[in-house]
Amino acid sequence: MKILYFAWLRERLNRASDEVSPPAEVKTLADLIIWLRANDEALDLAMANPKQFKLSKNARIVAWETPIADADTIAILPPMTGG
Amino acid sequence: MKILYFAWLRERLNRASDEVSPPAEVKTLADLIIWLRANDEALDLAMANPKQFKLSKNARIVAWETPIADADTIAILPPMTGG
Amino acid sequence: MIIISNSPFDPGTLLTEFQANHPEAGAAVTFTGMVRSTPDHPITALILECYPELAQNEIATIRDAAIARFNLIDAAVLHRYGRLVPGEPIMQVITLASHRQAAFDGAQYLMDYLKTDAPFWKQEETATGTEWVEAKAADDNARDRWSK
Amino acid sequence: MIIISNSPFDPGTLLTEFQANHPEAGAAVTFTGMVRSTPDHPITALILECYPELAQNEIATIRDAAIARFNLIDAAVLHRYGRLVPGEPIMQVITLASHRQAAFDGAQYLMDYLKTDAPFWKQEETATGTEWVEAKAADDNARDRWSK
Repeated sequence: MKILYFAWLRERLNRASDEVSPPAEVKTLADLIIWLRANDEALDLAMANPKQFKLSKNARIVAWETPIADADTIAILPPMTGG
Repeated sequence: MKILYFAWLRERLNRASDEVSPPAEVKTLADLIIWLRANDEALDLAMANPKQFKLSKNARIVAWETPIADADTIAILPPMTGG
Repeated sequence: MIIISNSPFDPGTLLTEFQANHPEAGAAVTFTGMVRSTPDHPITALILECYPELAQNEIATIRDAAIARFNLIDAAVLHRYGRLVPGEPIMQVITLASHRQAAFDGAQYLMDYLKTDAPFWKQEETATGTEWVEAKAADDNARDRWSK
Repeated sequence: MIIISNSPFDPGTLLTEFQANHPEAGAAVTFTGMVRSTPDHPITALILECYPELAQNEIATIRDAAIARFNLIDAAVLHRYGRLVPGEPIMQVITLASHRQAAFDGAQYLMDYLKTDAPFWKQEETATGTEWVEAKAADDNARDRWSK
Protein backbone atom coordinates (compact mmCIF):
# COMPACT_ATOMS: atom_id res chain seq x y z
CA MET A 1 0.00 0.00 0.00
CA LYS A 2 1.36 3.38 -0.99
CA ILE A 3 1.02 6.36 1.38
CA LEU A 4 1.55 9.90 0.06
CA TYR A 5 2.36 12.92 2.23
CA PHE A 6 1.91 16.53 1.18
CA ALA A 7 2.99 20.05 2.11
CA TRP A 8 4.17 20.58 5.71
CA LEU A 9 3.43 16.95 6.57
CA ARG A 10 5.82 15.85 3.82
CA GLU A 11 8.41 18.30 5.17
CA ARG A 12 7.96 17.18 8.77
CA LEU A 13 8.45 13.52 7.75
CA ASN A 14 11.22 14.39 5.34
CA ARG A 15 9.76 12.11 2.66
CA ALA A 16 6.91 12.25 0.14
CA SER A 17 5.72 8.66 0.37
CA ASP A 18 5.93 5.27 2.06
CA GLU A 19 5.26 1.70 1.00
CA VAL A 20 3.58 -0.14 3.87
CA SER A 21 2.03 -3.55 4.51
CA PRO A 22 -0.47 -3.11 7.32
CA PRO A 23 -1.75 -6.23 9.12
CA ALA A 24 -5.15 -7.74 8.25
CA GLU A 25 -6.98 -5.99 11.12
CA VAL A 26 -6.34 -2.64 9.46
CA LYS A 27 -9.57 -2.51 7.44
CA THR A 28 -10.37 1.21 7.08
CA LEU A 29 -8.52 4.47 6.61
CA ALA A 30 -9.16 5.31 10.25
CA ASP A 31 -7.51 1.98 11.25
CA LEU A 32 -4.62 2.76 8.93
CA ILE A 33 -3.97 6.17 10.48
CA ILE A 34 -3.96 4.64 13.98
CA TRP A 35 -1.55 1.94 12.83
CA LEU A 36 0.73 4.38 10.99
CA ARG A 37 0.88 6.73 14.00
CA ALA A 38 1.65 3.84 16.35
CA ASN A 39 4.64 2.94 14.16
CA ASP A 40 6.02 6.39 13.44
CA GLU A 41 6.68 8.94 16.15
CA ALA A 42 7.15 11.86 13.74
CA LEU A 43 3.83 11.11 12.03
CA ASP A 44 2.13 10.63 15.39
CA LEU A 45 3.30 14.08 16.46
CA ALA A 46 2.46 15.74 13.13
CA MET A 47 -1.06 14.28 13.28
CA ALA A 48 -1.73 15.25 16.89
CA ASN A 49 -4.82 17.08 15.62
CA PRO A 50 -6.06 14.39 13.22
CA LYS A 51 -9.46 15.95 12.34
CA GLN A 52 -7.78 18.67 10.31
CA PHE A 53 -6.53 16.15 7.73
CA LYS A 54 -8.50 14.89 4.77
CA LEU A 55 -7.69 11.49 3.34
CA SER A 56 -7.78 10.28 -0.23
CA LYS A 57 -7.92 6.79 -1.67
CA ASN A 58 -6.85 6.36 -5.30
CA ALA A 59 -7.05 10.10 -5.94
CA ARG A 60 -10.54 10.61 -4.48
CA ILE A 61 -11.23 12.26 -1.13
CA VAL A 62 -13.12 9.74 1.00
CA ALA A 63 -14.45 9.36 4.54
CA TRP A 64 -12.16 8.09 7.28
CA GLU A 65 -14.32 4.94 7.61
CA THR A 66 -13.70 3.89 4.00
CA PRO A 67 -12.36 0.31 3.61
CA ILE A 68 -8.91 -0.06 2.10
CA ALA A 69 -6.98 -2.78 0.24
CA ASP A 70 -3.31 -3.48 -0.42
CA ALA A 71 -3.32 -2.09 -3.95
CA ASP A 72 -4.69 1.31 -2.85
CA THR A 73 -2.80 4.60 -2.94
CA ILE A 74 -3.63 6.64 0.14
CA ALA A 75 -2.81 10.31 0.70
CA ILE A 76 -2.79 12.25 3.96
CA LEU A 77 -3.74 15.84 3.19
CA PRO A 78 -3.10 18.82 5.48
CA PRO A 79 -5.73 21.60 5.34
CA MET A 80 -5.76 22.95 1.81
CA THR A 81 -4.80 26.52 1.01
CA GLY A 82 -5.31 26.81 -2.74
CA GLY A 83 -7.62 29.11 -4.64
CA MET B 1 -34.11 75.37 -22.64
CA LYS B 2 -33.23 72.16 -24.44
CA ILE B 3 -35.30 69.02 -23.82
CA LEU B 4 -33.90 65.61 -24.89
CA TYR B 5 -36.01 62.48 -25.41
CA PHE B 6 -34.64 58.94 -25.48
CA ALA B 7 -35.58 55.42 -26.58
CA TRP B 8 -39.31 54.73 -26.99
CA LEU B 9 -40.21 58.22 -25.80
CA ARG B 10 -38.13 59.67 -28.65
CA GLU B 11 -39.87 57.27 -31.06
CA ARG B 12 -43.36 58.10 -29.77
CA LEU B 13 -42.71 61.83 -30.18
CA ASN B 14 -40.90 61.31 -33.48
CA ARG B 15 -38.13 63.70 -32.46
CA ALA B 16 -35.04 63.57 -30.24
CA SER B 17 -35.22 67.07 -28.76
CA ASP B 18 -37.12 70.32 -28.37
CA GLU B 19 -36.18 73.91 -27.66
CA VAL B 20 -38.70 75.44 -25.26
CA SER B 21 -39.19 78.70 -23.36
CA PRO B 22 -41.36 77.92 -20.37
CA PRO B 23 -43.00 80.82 -18.47
CA ALA B 24 -41.49 82.19 -15.25
CA GLU B 25 -43.77 80.13 -12.96
CA VAL B 26 -42.07 76.92 -14.21
CA LYS B 27 -39.39 76.76 -11.53
CA THR B 28 -38.61 73.04 -11.10
CA LEU B 29 -38.35 69.93 -13.25
CA ALA B 30 -41.72 68.78 -11.89
CA ASP B 31 -43.26 72.10 -13.01
CA LEU B 32 -41.60 71.69 -16.40
CA ILE B 33 -43.06 68.22 -16.95
CA ILE B 34 -46.56 69.49 -16.08
CA TRP B 35 -46.14 72.40 -18.47
CA LEU B 36 -44.71 70.24 -21.30
CA ARG B 37 -47.53 67.70 -20.94
CA ALA B 38 -50.16 70.42 -20.96
CA ASN B 39 -48.80 71.69 -24.28
CA ASP B 40 -48.16 68.36 -26.05
CA GLU B 41 -50.79 65.66 -26.29
CA ALA B 42 -48.35 62.97 -27.48
CA LEU B 43 -45.98 63.64 -24.58
CA ASP B 44 -48.91 63.77 -22.14
CA LEU B 45 -50.00 60.31 -23.31
CA ALA B 46 -46.48 58.86 -23.33
CA MET B 47 -45.91 60.10 -19.78
CA ALA B 48 -49.23 58.82 -18.39
CA ASN B 49 -47.18 56.91 -15.81
CA PRO B 50 -44.73 59.71 -14.92
CA LYS B 51 -43.05 58.03 -11.94
CA GLN B 52 -41.24 55.56 -14.21
CA PHE B 53 -39.19 58.35 -15.80
CA LYS B 54 -35.95 59.71 -14.46
CA LEU B 55 -34.94 63.25 -15.30
CA SER B 56 -31.52 64.70 -15.89
CA LYS B 57 -30.30 68.28 -15.83
CA ASN B 58 -27.02 69.05 -17.61
CA ALA B 59 -26.12 65.35 -17.84
CA ARG B 60 -26.75 64.55 -14.16
CA ILE B 61 -29.74 62.61 -12.87
CA VAL B 62 -31.54 64.83 -10.38
CA ALA B 63 -34.71 64.86 -8.29
CA TRP B 64 -37.97 66.08 -9.83
CA GLU B 65 -38.00 69.02 -7.41
CA THR B 66 -34.68 70.40 -8.73
CA PRO B 67 -34.84 74.06 -9.85
CA ILE B 68 -34.18 74.77 -13.52
CA ALA B 69 -32.96 77.72 -15.60
CA ASP B 70 -33.20 78.70 -19.26
CA ALA B 71 -29.67 77.56 -20.12
CA ASP B 72 -30.20 74.01 -18.82
CA THR B 73 -30.34 70.86 -20.91
CA ILE B 74 -33.03 68.56 -19.58
CA ALA B 75 -33.53 64.90 -20.53
CA ILE B 76 -36.60 62.74 -19.97
CA LEU B 77 -35.40 59.15 -19.49
CA PRO B 78 -37.59 56.05 -19.83
CA PRO B 79 -36.71 53.14 -17.50
CA MET B 80 -33.15 52.07 -18.34
CA THR B 81 -32.38 48.63 -19.72
CA GLY B 82 -28.59 48.58 -20.07
CA GLY B 83 -26.10 46.30 -18.39
CA MET C 1 -11.49 53.45 -16.26
CA ILE C 2 -14.87 54.10 -17.88
CA ILE C 3 -15.38 53.50 -21.58
CA ILE C 4 -18.64 54.25 -23.41
CA SER C 5 -18.07 53.14 -26.96
CA ASN C 6 -19.78 51.97 -30.12
CA SER C 7 -16.80 49.82 -31.16
CA PRO C 8 -16.49 46.08 -30.46
CA PHE C 9 -14.19 45.09 -27.62
CA ASP C 10 -12.35 41.94 -26.60
CA PRO C 11 -13.22 41.00 -23.00
CA GLY C 12 -9.94 39.23 -22.39
CA THR C 13 -7.67 42.02 -23.59
CA LEU C 14 -9.31 44.41 -21.16
CA LEU C 15 -8.93 41.99 -18.25
CA THR C 16 -5.27 41.24 -18.96
CA GLU C 17 -4.36 44.94 -19.26
CA PHE C 18 -6.28 45.98 -16.19
CA GLN C 19 -4.84 43.20 -14.06
CA ALA C 20 -1.28 43.85 -15.27
CA ASN C 21 -1.58 47.50 -14.16
CA HIS C 22 -2.39 46.56 -10.56
CA PRO C 23 0.16 44.11 -9.16
CA GLU C 24 -1.04 44.87 -5.61
CA ALA C 25 -4.45 43.26 -6.23
CA GLY C 26 -5.06 39.71 -5.05
CA ALA C 27 -8.45 39.21 -6.64
CA ALA C 28 -10.13 40.28 -9.87
CA VAL C 29 -13.79 39.71 -10.69
CA THR C 30 -14.89 40.33 -14.26
CA PHE C 31 -18.48 40.38 -15.41
CA THR C 32 -19.12 40.25 -19.14
CA GLY C 33 -22.61 40.60 -20.57
CA MET C 34 -23.21 39.22 -24.07
CA VAL C 35 -25.99 39.45 -26.64
CA ARG C 36 -28.12 36.29 -26.45
CA SER C 37 -30.27 34.74 -29.11
CA THR C 38 -32.11 31.62 -28.00
CA PRO C 39 -34.36 29.16 -29.87
CA ASP C 40 -37.28 30.40 -27.73
CA HIS C 41 -36.56 34.01 -28.50
CA PRO C 42 -34.31 34.38 -31.54
CA ILE C 43 -33.02 37.85 -32.34
CA THR C 44 -30.81 39.08 -35.15
CA ALA C 45 -29.30 41.97 -33.18
CA LEU C 46 -29.53 44.15 -30.13
CA ILE C 47 -29.53 47.89 -30.74
CA LEU C 48 -28.41 49.98 -27.79
CA GLU C 49 -29.28 53.63 -27.48
CA CYS C 50 -27.33 55.75 -25.02
CA TYR C 51 -26.98 59.26 -23.63
CA PRO C 52 -23.18 59.28 -23.55
CA GLU C 53 -22.48 62.35 -21.36
CA LEU C 54 -24.99 61.21 -18.77
CA ALA C 55 -23.70 57.63 -18.94
CA GLN C 56 -20.16 58.84 -18.27
CA ASN C 57 -21.29 60.90 -15.26
CA GLU C 58 -23.64 58.32 -13.76
CA ILE C 59 -21.20 55.43 -14.18
CA ALA C 60 -18.45 57.53 -12.58
CA THR C 61 -20.72 58.10 -9.56
CA ILE C 62 -21.65 54.41 -9.30
CA ARG C 63 -18.01 53.36 -9.71
CA ASP C 64 -16.79 55.79 -7.03
CA ALA C 65 -19.46 54.50 -4.65
CA ALA C 66 -18.43 50.87 -5.28
CA ILE C 67 -14.74 51.63 -4.75
CA ALA C 68 -15.46 53.40 -1.44
CA ARG C 69 -18.00 50.88 -0.16
CA PHE C 70 -15.97 47.73 -0.86
CA ASN C 71 -12.50 49.22 -0.54
CA LEU C 72 -11.65 48.27 -4.11
CA ILE C 73 -8.19 48.86 -5.51
CA ASP C 74 -9.75 49.84 -8.83
CA ALA C 75 -12.80 49.22 -10.99
CA ALA C 76 -13.40 49.46 -14.73
CA VAL C 77 -16.68 49.72 -16.60
CA LEU C 78 -17.04 49.39 -20.35
CA HIS C 79 -20.43 49.68 -22.04
CA ARG C 80 -21.18 49.53 -25.72
CA TYR C 81 -23.93 51.12 -27.71
CA GLY C 82 -25.01 50.77 -31.34
CA ARG C 83 -25.94 47.54 -33.14
CA LEU C 84 -24.56 44.28 -31.69
CA VAL C 85 -25.05 40.75 -32.98
CA PRO C 86 -25.59 37.60 -30.86
CA GLY C 87 -22.47 36.52 -28.99
CA GLU C 88 -20.97 40.02 -28.93
CA PRO C 89 -19.98 41.46 -25.54
CA ILE C 90 -22.27 44.33 -24.53
CA MET C 91 -20.56 45.44 -21.38
CA GLN C 92 -17.90 44.52 -18.90
CA VAL C 93 -17.17 45.33 -15.29
CA ILE C 94 -13.84 44.51 -13.62
CA THR C 95 -13.18 44.96 -9.91
CA LEU C 96 -9.80 44.57 -8.23
CA ALA C 97 -9.45 44.05 -4.50
CA SER C 98 -7.10 42.56 -1.96
CA HIS C 99 -9.43 39.62 -1.33
CA ARG C 100 -12.12 37.79 -3.22
CA GLN C 101 -15.29 38.71 -1.34
CA ALA C 102 -14.81 42.45 -1.84
CA ALA C 103 -14.13 41.91 -5.55
CA PHE C 104 -17.30 39.78 -5.94
CA ASP C 105 -19.47 42.18 -3.93
CA GLY C 106 -18.14 45.21 -5.79
CA ALA C 107 -18.84 43.63 -9.18
CA GLN C 108 -22.38 42.65 -8.21
CA TYR C 109 -23.07 46.09 -6.78
CA LEU C 110 -21.84 47.75 -9.97
CA MET C 111 -23.95 45.45 -12.14
CA ASP C 112 -27.09 45.97 -10.08
CA TYR C 113 -26.78 49.75 -10.31
CA LEU C 114 -25.77 49.80 -13.96
CA LYS C 115 -28.89 47.79 -14.86
CA THR C 116 -31.22 50.42 -13.45
CA ASP C 117 -29.27 53.70 -13.32
CA ALA C 118 -27.10 53.82 -16.45
CA PRO C 119 -28.79 55.55 -19.39
CA PHE C 120 -28.83 52.74 -21.96
CA TRP C 121 -31.88 51.37 -23.71
CA LYS C 122 -32.00 48.07 -25.56
CA GLN C 123 -34.02 47.32 -28.64
CA GLU C 124 -34.29 43.78 -29.96
CA GLU C 125 -34.13 43.29 -33.70
CA THR C 126 -35.91 40.20 -35.04
CA ALA C 127 -36.98 39.01 -38.47
CA THR C 128 -40.23 40.95 -38.04
CA GLY C 129 -38.96 44.29 -36.76
CA THR C 130 -37.56 45.92 -33.62
CA GLU C 131 -38.97 46.16 -30.13
CA TRP C 132 -37.84 47.98 -26.99
CA VAL C 133 -36.78 45.75 -24.11
CA GLU C 134 -38.93 46.36 -21.03
CA ALA C 135 -37.31 47.24 -17.72
CA LYS C 136 -37.57 44.44 -15.17
CA ALA C 137 -38.85 44.85 -11.63
CA ALA C 138 -36.27 42.18 -10.70
CA ASP C 139 -33.52 44.65 -11.61
CA ASP C 140 -34.95 47.31 -9.28
CA ASN C 141 -35.12 44.71 -6.54
CA ALA C 142 -31.53 43.62 -7.13
CA ARG C 143 -30.38 47.22 -6.81
CA ASP C 144 -32.47 47.92 -3.72
CA ARG C 145 -30.85 45.10 -1.72
CA TRP C 146 -27.76 47.33 -1.34
CA SER C 147 -29.64 50.07 0.51
CA LYS C 148 -30.91 47.75 3.24
CA MET D 1 -12.51 22.70 -18.92
CA ILE D 2 -10.16 21.98 -16.05
CA ILE D 3 -6.47 22.82 -16.29
CA ILE D 4 -3.91 22.01 -13.58
CA SER D 5 -0.64 23.41 -14.82
CA ASN D 6 2.73 24.70 -13.76
CA SER D 7 2.96 27.09 -16.72
CA PRO D 8 2.00 30.77 -16.58
CA PHE D 9 -1.34 31.70 -18.15
CA ASP D 10 -2.91 34.84 -19.48
CA PRO D 11 -6.28 35.49 -17.79
CA GLY D 12 -7.72 37.38 -20.73
CA THR D 13 -6.89 34.81 -23.39
CA LEU D 14 -8.76 32.17 -21.45
CA LEU D 15 -11.83 34.39 -21.01
CA THR D 16 -11.98 35.40 -24.67
CA GLU D 17 -11.66 31.80 -25.90
CA PHE D 18 -14.17 30.42 -23.44
CA GLN D 19 -16.72 33.11 -24.18
CA ALA D 20 -16.32 32.77 -27.94
CA ASN D 21 -17.10 29.04 -27.67
CA HIS D 22 -20.48 29.66 -26.03
CA PRO D 23 -22.55 32.16 -28.04
CA GLU D 24 -25.70 31.07 -26.16
CA ALA D 25 -24.44 32.51 -22.86
CA GLY D 26 -25.67 35.93 -21.75
CA ALA D 27 -23.38 36.35 -18.75
CA ALA D 28 -19.80 35.43 -17.90
CA VAL D 29 -18.23 35.84 -14.48
CA THR D 30 -14.48 35.44 -14.22
CA PHE D 31 -12.56 35.26 -10.99
CA THR D 32 -8.79 35.63 -11.16
CA GLY D 33 -6.60 35.18 -8.10
CA MET D 34 -3.14 36.74 -8.17
CA VAL D 35 -0.01 36.55 -6.04
CA ARG D 36 0.09 39.56 -3.70
CA SER D 37 3.05 41.16 -2.07
CA THR D 38 2.22 44.08 0.20
CA PRO D 39 4.39 46.53 2.15
CA ASP D 40 3.01 44.97 5.38
CA HIS D 41 3.80 41.48 4.24
CA PRO D 42 6.31 41.45 1.37
CA ILE D 43 7.00 38.13 -0.31
CA THR D 44 9.32 37.24 -3.16
CA ALA D 45 7.24 34.31 -4.42
CA LEU D 46 4.42 31.92 -3.69
CA ILE D 47 5.25 28.24 -4.12
CA LEU D 48 2.24 26.02 -4.71
CA GLU D 49 2.34 22.30 -4.10
CA CYS D 50 -0.36 20.14 -5.60
CA TYR D 51 -1.58 16.55 -5.89
CA PRO D 52 -2.50 16.75 -9.58
CA GLU D 53 -4.61 13.57 -10.02
CA LEU D 54 -6.64 14.36 -6.92
CA ALA D 55 -6.96 18.01 -7.95
CA GLN D 56 -8.33 16.97 -11.33
CA ASN D 57 -10.89 14.63 -9.73
CA GLU D 58 -11.98 16.96 -6.93
CA ILE D 59 -12.27 20.00 -9.17
CA ALA D 60 -14.33 17.96 -11.66
CA THR D 61 -16.73 17.05 -8.84
CA ILE D 62 -16.99 20.65 -7.61
CA ARG D 63 -17.46 21.93 -11.16
CA ASP D 64 -20.21 19.39 -11.94
CA ALA D 65 -22.00 20.34 -8.72
CA ALA D 66 -21.83 24.06 -9.59
CA ILE D 67 -23.11 23.49 -13.14
CA ALA D 68 -26.06 21.45 -11.84
CA ARG D 69 -26.90 23.70 -8.91
CA PHE D 70 -26.84 27.02 -10.79
CA ASN D 71 -27.84 25.71 -14.22
CA LEU D 72 -24.62 26.98 -15.75
CA ILE D 73 -23.98 26.68 -19.47
CA ASP D 74 -20.35 25.84 -18.74
CA ALA D 75 -17.60 26.45 -16.20
CA ALA D 76 -13.82 26.46 -16.44
CA VAL D 77 -11.24 26.14 -13.67
CA LEU D 78 -7.55 26.72 -14.11
CA HIS D 79 -5.14 26.36 -11.20
CA ARG D 80 -1.38 26.73 -11.26
CA TYR D 81 1.25 25.13 -9.14
CA GLY D 82 5.00 25.68 -8.85
CA ARG D 83 6.76 28.96 -8.09
CA LEU D 84 4.87 32.18 -8.88
CA VAL D 85 6.02 35.76 -8.42
CA PRO D 86 3.90 38.72 -7.19
CA GLY D 87 1.32 39.84 -9.75
CA GLU D 88 1.15 36.44 -11.47
CA PRO D 89 -2.29 34.82 -11.80
CA ILE D 90 -2.61 31.75 -9.56
CA MET D 91 -5.99 30.53 -10.62
CA GLN D 92 -9.05 31.41 -12.60
CA VAL D 93 -12.68 30.39 -12.59
CA ILE D 94 -15.10 31.27 -15.40
CA THR D 95 -18.82 30.60 -15.29
CA LEU D 96 -21.22 31.05 -18.18
CA ALA D 97 -24.97 31.31 -17.66
CA SER D 98 -28.05 32.75 -19.30
CA HIS D 99 -28.33 35.49 -16.67
CA ARG D 100 -26.01 37.32 -14.34
CA GLN D 101 -27.06 36.08 -10.91
CA ALA D 102 -26.45 32.41 -11.76
CA ALA D 103 -23.03 33.26 -13.19
CA PHE D 104 -22.08 35.21 -10.03
CA ASP D 105 -23.41 32.56 -7.65
CA GLY D 106 -21.72 29.75 -9.57
CA ALA D 107 -18.36 31.52 -9.52
CA GLN D 108 -18.57 32.23 -5.78
CA TYR D 109 -19.61 28.65 -5.04
CA LEU D 110 -16.68 27.31 -7.07
CA MET D 111 -14.24 29.64 -5.32
CA ASP D 112 -15.51 28.78 -1.84
CA TYR D 113 -15.13 25.05 -2.49
CA LEU D 114 -11.80 25.34 -4.25
CA LYS D 115 -10.36 27.21 -1.27
CA THR D 116 -11.07 24.34 1.12
CA ASP D 117 -11.42 21.19 -1.01
CA ALA D 118 -8.86 21.42 -3.81
CA PRO D 119 -5.49 19.83 -2.94
CA PHE D 120 -3.17 22.81 -3.24
CA TRP D 121 -0.86 24.12 -0.55
CA LYS D 122 0.76 27.54 -0.58
CA GLN D 123 4.17 28.39 0.75
CA GLU D 124 5.31 32.00 1.00
CA GLU D 125 8.88 32.77 0.07
CA THR D 126 10.40 35.82 1.75
CA ALA D 127 13.92 37.21 2.14
CA THR D 128 14.35 35.04 5.23
CA GLY D 129 12.99 31.69 4.01
CA THR D 130 9.73 29.93 3.23
CA GLU D 131 6.66 29.36 5.34
CA TRP D 132 3.45 27.38 4.78
CA VAL D 133 0.28 29.44 4.56
CA GLU D 134 -2.19 28.47 7.25
CA ALA D 135 -5.72 27.44 6.32
CA LYS D 136 -8.32 30.02 7.33
CA ALA D 137 -11.45 29.27 9.33
CA ALA D 138 -13.09 32.02 7.24
CA ASP D 139 -12.68 29.81 4.18
CA ASP D 140 -14.47 26.91 5.86
CA ASN D 141 -17.26 29.29 6.84
CA ALA D 142 -17.54 30.63 3.28
CA ARG D 143 -17.90 27.10 1.96
CA ASP D 144 -20.40 26.05 4.60
CA ARG D 145 -22.87 28.81 3.70
CA TRP D 146 -23.80 26.73 0.60
CA SER D 147 -25.02 23.78 2.63
CA LYS D 148 -27.50 25.82 4.66
